[in-house]
Amino acid sequence: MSLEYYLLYIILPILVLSALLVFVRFLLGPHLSDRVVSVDLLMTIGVGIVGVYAMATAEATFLDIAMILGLLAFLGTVAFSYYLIKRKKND
Amino acid sequence: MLSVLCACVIAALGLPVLVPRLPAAWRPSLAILPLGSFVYFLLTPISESQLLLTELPPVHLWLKLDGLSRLFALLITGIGTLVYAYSGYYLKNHEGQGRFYGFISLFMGAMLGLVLANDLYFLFICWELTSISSFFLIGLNQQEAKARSAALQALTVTGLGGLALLGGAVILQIHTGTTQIDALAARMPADFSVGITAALLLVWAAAFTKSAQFPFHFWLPGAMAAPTPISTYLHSATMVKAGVYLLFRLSAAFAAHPWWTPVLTTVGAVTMLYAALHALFRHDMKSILAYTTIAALGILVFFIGWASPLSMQAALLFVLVHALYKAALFLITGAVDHATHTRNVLRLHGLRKQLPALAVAGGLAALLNGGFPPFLGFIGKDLMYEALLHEHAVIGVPLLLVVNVALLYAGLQVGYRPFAGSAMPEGEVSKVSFWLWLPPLLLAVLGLLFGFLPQMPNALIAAAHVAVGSSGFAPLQLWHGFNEVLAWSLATLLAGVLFFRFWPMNRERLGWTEKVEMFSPAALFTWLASSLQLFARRYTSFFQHGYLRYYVMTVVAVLIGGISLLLFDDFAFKGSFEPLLELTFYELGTLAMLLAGLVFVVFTPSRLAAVAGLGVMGFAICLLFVFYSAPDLAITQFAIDTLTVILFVLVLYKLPRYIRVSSMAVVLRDGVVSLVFGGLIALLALQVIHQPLQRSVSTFYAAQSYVAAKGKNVVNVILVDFRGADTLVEITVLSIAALGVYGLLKLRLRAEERRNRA
Amino acid sequence: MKSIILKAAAGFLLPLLLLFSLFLLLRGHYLPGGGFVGGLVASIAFVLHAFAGGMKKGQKYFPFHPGFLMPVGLLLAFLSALLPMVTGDGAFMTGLWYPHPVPVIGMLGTALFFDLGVYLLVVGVTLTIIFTIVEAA
Amino acid sequence: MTGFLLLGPLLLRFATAIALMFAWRQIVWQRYISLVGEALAVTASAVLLWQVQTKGTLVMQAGNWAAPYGISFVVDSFSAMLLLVASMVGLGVSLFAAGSMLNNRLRFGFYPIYHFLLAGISGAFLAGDIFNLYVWFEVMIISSFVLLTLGGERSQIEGAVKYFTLNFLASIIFLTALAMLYGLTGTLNMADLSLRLAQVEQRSLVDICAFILFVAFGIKSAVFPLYFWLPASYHTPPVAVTAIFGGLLTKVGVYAIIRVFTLLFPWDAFIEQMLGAVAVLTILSGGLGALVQKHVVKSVSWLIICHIGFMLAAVATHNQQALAGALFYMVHDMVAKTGVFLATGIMYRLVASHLYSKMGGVMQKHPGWSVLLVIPLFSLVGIPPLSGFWPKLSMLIGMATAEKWWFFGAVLVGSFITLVVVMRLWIEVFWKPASQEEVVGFRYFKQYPTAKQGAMLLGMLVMVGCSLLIVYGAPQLQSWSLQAAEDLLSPQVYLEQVLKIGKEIEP
Amino acid sequence: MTELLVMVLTGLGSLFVLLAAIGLVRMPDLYLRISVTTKAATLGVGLILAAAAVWYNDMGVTSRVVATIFFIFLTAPVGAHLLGRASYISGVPLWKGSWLNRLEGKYNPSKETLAGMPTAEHEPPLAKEES
Amino acid sequence: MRTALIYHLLLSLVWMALTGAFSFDNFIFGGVVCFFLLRLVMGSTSHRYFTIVPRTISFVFFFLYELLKANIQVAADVVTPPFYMKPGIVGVPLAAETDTEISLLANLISLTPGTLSLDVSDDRTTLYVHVMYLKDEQAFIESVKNGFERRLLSIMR
Amino acid sequence: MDVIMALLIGLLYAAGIFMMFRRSLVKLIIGVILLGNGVNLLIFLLGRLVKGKPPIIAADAKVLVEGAYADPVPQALILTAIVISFGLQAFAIVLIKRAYKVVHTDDLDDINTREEEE
Ligand code: NA
Ligand code: NA
Repeated sequence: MSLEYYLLYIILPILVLSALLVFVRFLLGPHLSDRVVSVDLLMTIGVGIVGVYAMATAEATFLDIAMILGLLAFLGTVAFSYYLIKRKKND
Repeated sequence: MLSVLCACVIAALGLPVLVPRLPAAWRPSLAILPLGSFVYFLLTPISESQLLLTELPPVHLWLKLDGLSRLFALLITGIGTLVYAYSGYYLKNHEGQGRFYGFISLFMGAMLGLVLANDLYFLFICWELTSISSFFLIGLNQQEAKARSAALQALTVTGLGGLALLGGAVILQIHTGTTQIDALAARMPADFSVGITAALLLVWAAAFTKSAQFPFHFWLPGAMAAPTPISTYLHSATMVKAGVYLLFRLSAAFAAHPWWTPVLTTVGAVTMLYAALHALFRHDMKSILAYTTIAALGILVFFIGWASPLSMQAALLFVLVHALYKAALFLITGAVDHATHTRNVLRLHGLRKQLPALAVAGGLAALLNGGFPPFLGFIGKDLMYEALLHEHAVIGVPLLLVVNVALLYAGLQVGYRPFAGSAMPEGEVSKVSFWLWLPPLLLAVLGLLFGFLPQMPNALIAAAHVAVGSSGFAPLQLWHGFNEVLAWSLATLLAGVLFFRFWPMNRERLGWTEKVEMFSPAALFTWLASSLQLFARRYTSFFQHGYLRYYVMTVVAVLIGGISLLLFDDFAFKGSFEPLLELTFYELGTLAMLLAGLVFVVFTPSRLAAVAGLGVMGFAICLLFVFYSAPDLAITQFAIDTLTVILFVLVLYKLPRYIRVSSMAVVLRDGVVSLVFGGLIALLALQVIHQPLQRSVSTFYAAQSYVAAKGKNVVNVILVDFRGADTLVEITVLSIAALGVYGLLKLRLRAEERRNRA
Repeated sequence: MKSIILKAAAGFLLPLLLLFSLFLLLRGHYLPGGGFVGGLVASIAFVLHAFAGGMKKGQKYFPFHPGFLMPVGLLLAFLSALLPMVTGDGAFMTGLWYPHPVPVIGMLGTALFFDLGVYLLVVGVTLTIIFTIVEAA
Repeated sequence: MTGFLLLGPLLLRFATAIALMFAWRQIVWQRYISLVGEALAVTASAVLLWQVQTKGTLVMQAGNWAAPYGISFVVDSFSAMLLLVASMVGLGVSLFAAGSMLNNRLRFGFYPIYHFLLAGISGAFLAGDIFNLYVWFEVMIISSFVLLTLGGERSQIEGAVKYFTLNFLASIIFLTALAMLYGLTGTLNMADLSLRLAQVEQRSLVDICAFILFVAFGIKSAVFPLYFWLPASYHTPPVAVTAIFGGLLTKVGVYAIIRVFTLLFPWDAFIEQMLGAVAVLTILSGGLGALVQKHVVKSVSWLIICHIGFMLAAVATHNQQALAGALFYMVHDMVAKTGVFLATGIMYRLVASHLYSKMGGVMQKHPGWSVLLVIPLFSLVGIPPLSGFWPKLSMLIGMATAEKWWFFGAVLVGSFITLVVVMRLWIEVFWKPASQEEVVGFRYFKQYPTAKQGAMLLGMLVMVGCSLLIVYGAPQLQSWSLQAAEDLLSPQVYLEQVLKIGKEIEP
Repeated sequence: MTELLVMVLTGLGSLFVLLAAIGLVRMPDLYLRISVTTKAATLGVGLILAAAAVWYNDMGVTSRVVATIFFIFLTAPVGAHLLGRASYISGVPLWKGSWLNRLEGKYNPSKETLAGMPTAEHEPPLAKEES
Repeated sequence: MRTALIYHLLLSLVWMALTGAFSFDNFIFGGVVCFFLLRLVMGSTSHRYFTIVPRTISFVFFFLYELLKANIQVAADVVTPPFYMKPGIVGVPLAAETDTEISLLANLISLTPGTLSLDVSDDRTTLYVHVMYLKDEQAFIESVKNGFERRLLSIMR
Repeated sequence: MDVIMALLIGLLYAAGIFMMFRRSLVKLIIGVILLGNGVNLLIFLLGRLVKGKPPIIAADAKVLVEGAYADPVPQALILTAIVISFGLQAFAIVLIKRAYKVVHTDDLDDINTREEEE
């Protein structure tokens, strides 16, 4: 079994499956926070997916996407937290 | 000729400034302008056409002075001279006197241009200018609502006619290949194609509106809201004759058309009868004169319609006669109004004591109008009967009799009745200046003089007769001998006088007309205008209803309609399902996530959850970009999505939650429309993707990116080099957006600024 | 937000992200990145800092209003597009290149300055938008 | 040198806008910068027009990349004429705004954005690449959007939401068509597209592209039934903004329609019927809308729609005479509409209302203004010999020659409605006695400082001057338009010029 | 050798990620979900990235990967903390099985302040650690 | 301290340059060599740098061990149907004082499965932690204080 | 893949339009964003999809290998389009804020003054 095959047909599906599971939580909610956790986790998994894809296609450039993905996912979480508190304050 | 026109234009521009600074006593001297022109036209021989300016095809400044032009030009300048002089005194305290002289000069110039033009488009230009200047003149007393609405009504009707004339001119040019009026007849196709007929109809529309033919006549009585000198000049002697002039002018080209005689005689007959009878029921002197003017115009159209040498001669002569007596009567009316502040014939009597000169003028004008021998009117009336008898117009002759009787009656009402009878109280009548009684007197005397010496106008009329393409001019003479014509003529006089004597005007008759007013064309016009308004309002608010979502839906519906029409015209499904097999689990998973995210965004009841859903979708799209070899896109998409989420978050926390939910039916309808639209886009995409691929541009980039542009990331090289101009614009968009955000959130107008929308 | 944990992390991240953004800017011509993404990362660094230290304080990192970066960036991009028209018979946006590679940066040319302009402008735009919204709140 | 010559109007606007951004809040300076910049742009455009008339179509390839690979900037007679007129209009409005615009709005970037808008417009006229055209359109949208909302009043927001939504939708539709065009041909250069589209086998796809592009441009040029955003928004911003919108924006849409349907797509019955039907309905809808308005600015806004229909009808006629009329009409309409909108601004400053019912007495109280304002108003109507008449005549002759009687009739009807609307305006505003006392707290024209009064007057004079200049130059304009129309109808010259210039690098 | 290491690392990593995903679905309240997911996923992704670092073994690539790992390990807990805190403040309830809540009543949401715990609340009082 | 670190990094780079292999493992290897070299050259084992580096490394491994252990524990609970959780929120009194110390501690606690630092009180005396398996409040507090906090502070101070 | 992608793009268009039919200003903007995503993907798809071959010239090469790379042009176009729509969206989002401040609602029908009124 070549590494490429292993990555593309075993690891990547597992990661995508995980992403889908996370997405189930996103759909279920029930709170906005649950969705935010899901999105955050989704992005983190995305980092993994992109990393694996970079290895499988031997394109190191994709790893940079992983980096930015990680960076920005965090910012999204910060923003939503900001929102939750602001909204509470506003009530 | 051009210098005359230029002088008029210069006067039009200069007089509004000059006149208010001119001592009132000097103002009648402005008549030097029309007087000089009058002399010019009197002395200038009939000329070949002069092509003066051709820089702007198809319009040529192309002038020609022939007999017809000269007849009209002399009327325009001659009566113009009197009106200028008269108005200098009549309007001396009017605040709009400067404007008056400006516009009336413009009007005179336009009218002269109109009668001198030998180019269809130049004629049209002058035509429009007469409409516009008359609009301003009718509205000279702009403080009065009546004047304003009359001006608008007049302009509406004549403007419509003007556009018809434009249309007709264009069609004529297309079909004859020329705009030269004197060449039209020669180029007219013998069989009168549909196009020519259309042009004829349009020309008629122009002529009928301008010359106040039934049912377009109603604006003319309204136009009497203008000060009397204006009514004199525009609505009796000159402007309204422009339509008649046009018919004269084009008769050479069109008279052979099978519709010419039936249409014109019918319209003319209806108009003259309708207006003449109407005149019997009026007691305002101006109103009476307005209706008789319409009737006279009807008579002219009627005779032009017959298109025989004799009828043309009669019509041409009547133009002159009518101008003389109608202008005189109008000026008298003005003078009477000026002296007594009323124009109601029921209240006026015995003015001959206080206004003897005017009384003389009135009497003479009434006789001239009635066609009593030896006035020129008598010759005119005889010629009419003669022409009709010559055509064996069995209905025409008695009809003309009725009309003539009514006109005689009306002339006596205005020219005789106010001066007859017991004198009015001394205080109610003020003296009138020499400037007010001399012009009408001059005109009436001229009518008498011409009657005695018909050879004076003879040359004028004969030349005009030639110009309209007729032959066999019969020299004018006062006495024709005892014949059938004389009998009809005398019958007319007798009937008219008896009628005047035994059926005097009284108040009750007024009521009769008001009862039928609702069926009049004026009422029809009002009804049409208001229906149009109503329709326009309904139509406009049907489309412009204010609901944004239906605007969007309209756009989408247009797209759906157009695309499906074209797509299914020659449709063959081009998508193949083969590539489905290559699909891997991770692609499918990503797509599934994108899809589910989409559904979630659409249906979630929470705004913030929708925003989070957008984040998920953006993420899935980003993954797709990764899988399909677009790293730059993936990064950018993701960065922008994050920023968008942040913006939403910063904005949304202040907003309340969604409240309203659309009904199921609405959701269903919207869903169906959107899905159809989306489906079409998908189909289109599949169709396009199965077309052969063209790659020369991207192949070039692939080869040159490093070699010539020194970069290895081809996308970025495109962005900063190959298509760098796009990027420069794109960042401009960003900075504008930022400036906009800054302004939108920081700028607060103060209350007084808010009131001052500036 | 009052969180010392975030504040500490943001203090740590700010230089890191700025460095990273410059890195993205410089290598954009060769690998994914470029002025636009670089600028976004830089502005995100400041935004993060602003989230942590209170939005009002976040702006103090700039001696001037970040909006000032917009005309500066635009001017830079504009001039580097214009330069070839001035110096030679080049058309608008023609790349002018210093003929020898420069260490670290690689080839030095107008395209780089163009990208730098984009970078500055994006920072200016993003921060102007976000700080304005926060101030108006 | 060609570069500076060709891009001059564009670069000057850009430079001006950047300079204005640096002069943020220096509103006195901003006024001068704007005026100088726009005056230079007028000069540059005039030189460009002169050069194009002597040398023929000019082309510049951005980055010196040969035609389908780089972005082409092209100027032919058509675009050169429009560039010049747009810059004259820009100068007039800039002057007017210097006097009329609230200082507060100037402080928040009116001028830079205004010049970006002008840059977008001139860019659109210059673009020889369809995607480049798209980005210029976006510059126009965003700057007009910002100008529309500057001040953030309720009515502005209301108008802006509709304006934004429908124009954004138009952009999406434009992009959809672009995606298809690229998918079918692999190129974006308009000249290259012209050649390659002719080779596409499945013709229905080309027609669909044409249709989708038409919808996109149709929204931007406010044709039936896509015009909703225009009457909903044009009366909301300050008058200088409305003036520049009304004068230029929709005309850029028409420009795009003309360019695309003469260059890109082979003329066929479908295109002709589509354009024609839309044109007639646009004239009628615009005219009917104008008839019922009780608000001066709204009436004129509806007239924009009506007159867009004129131009479209002339385009649909597809002969030289009519097309030349359309081009000439665009020139006239840019000047006249701007002039009329500025005139409504003056009227507002004189009588403190936009509603006919509350206006009046202008002629009695301000005869001088009446004389000045009558010129743009009557030019709009097309009363000969003012500017609107000449192009209309050319269009009518072209339509009659092609026997397009529907268009012919519609243009006449539209002209009639315009006449009625403008005359009613005249009567209500100028003749009718003033119906209200002076409004307390309102800033009447006379209350402005002399310098601002002068600026407004000068702006108005520039527009009136342009109007009269068109009359004076009508023969010249007519012959240019005929030439431009000929070039448009047989685009070989355009294709040759674009596809041959630049240093060719074979892949 | 490298290949085997990569396989093991990615295999382990993806399993942790899967666990995190399952945890996210199964856990009964938000705080538990955050607890479970943040770490598992972070560890998993860290392992995958480590595998990439090993696989490429190139200074440029590996240093970026290490930076990414470092970055994720820095941001994940901060994010978790922020979200947990914000959720608590905005009133996301604890699972019914939670038996202790020392945070109760300590927040003043309008001023966004949080009181500390006086030592008296602890039983027995804790001796301060030497350091 | 800082100079030592910089010097160490520089030396490692020089090592890479000398060997001519710019790979990551060579860098790590060079780092280890240089560490001992530095220690030898600087002559004193009492310099703090030489105590902190091994402590840090051991702390990292300690943490990774904790991470793995807890992860497996939680994982087992997650995948098996019944839950054995006893969650609760605990207030941990803080010895750490500076922002960096507190943040690091909080983050490390968060990173360990089963625990989540929710917030720090404004007076910085208490770290509120959500704990998944909270059998005994006191025992948990002790474990934090004796585990992470002690080791961390020994490096930081 | 092409077929599914095309369908998905169709759905994005549909969803965007559907959201624009709603009464909420926020939904309207979300619809606009969805449409923007849809059109970007459409450009991407019509430039043809290529898996795992970014248009980046390898460190040791001077040109892209013939045919073995994704078309860079659509990518550049999309980048430009994304950035432009971001600018517009950012402004639109702020417009929501301003609208709410002025009109106190997110309901488009409440923002409306019927055009024929006044
Ligand atoms: Na671009
Ligand atoms: Na870009």
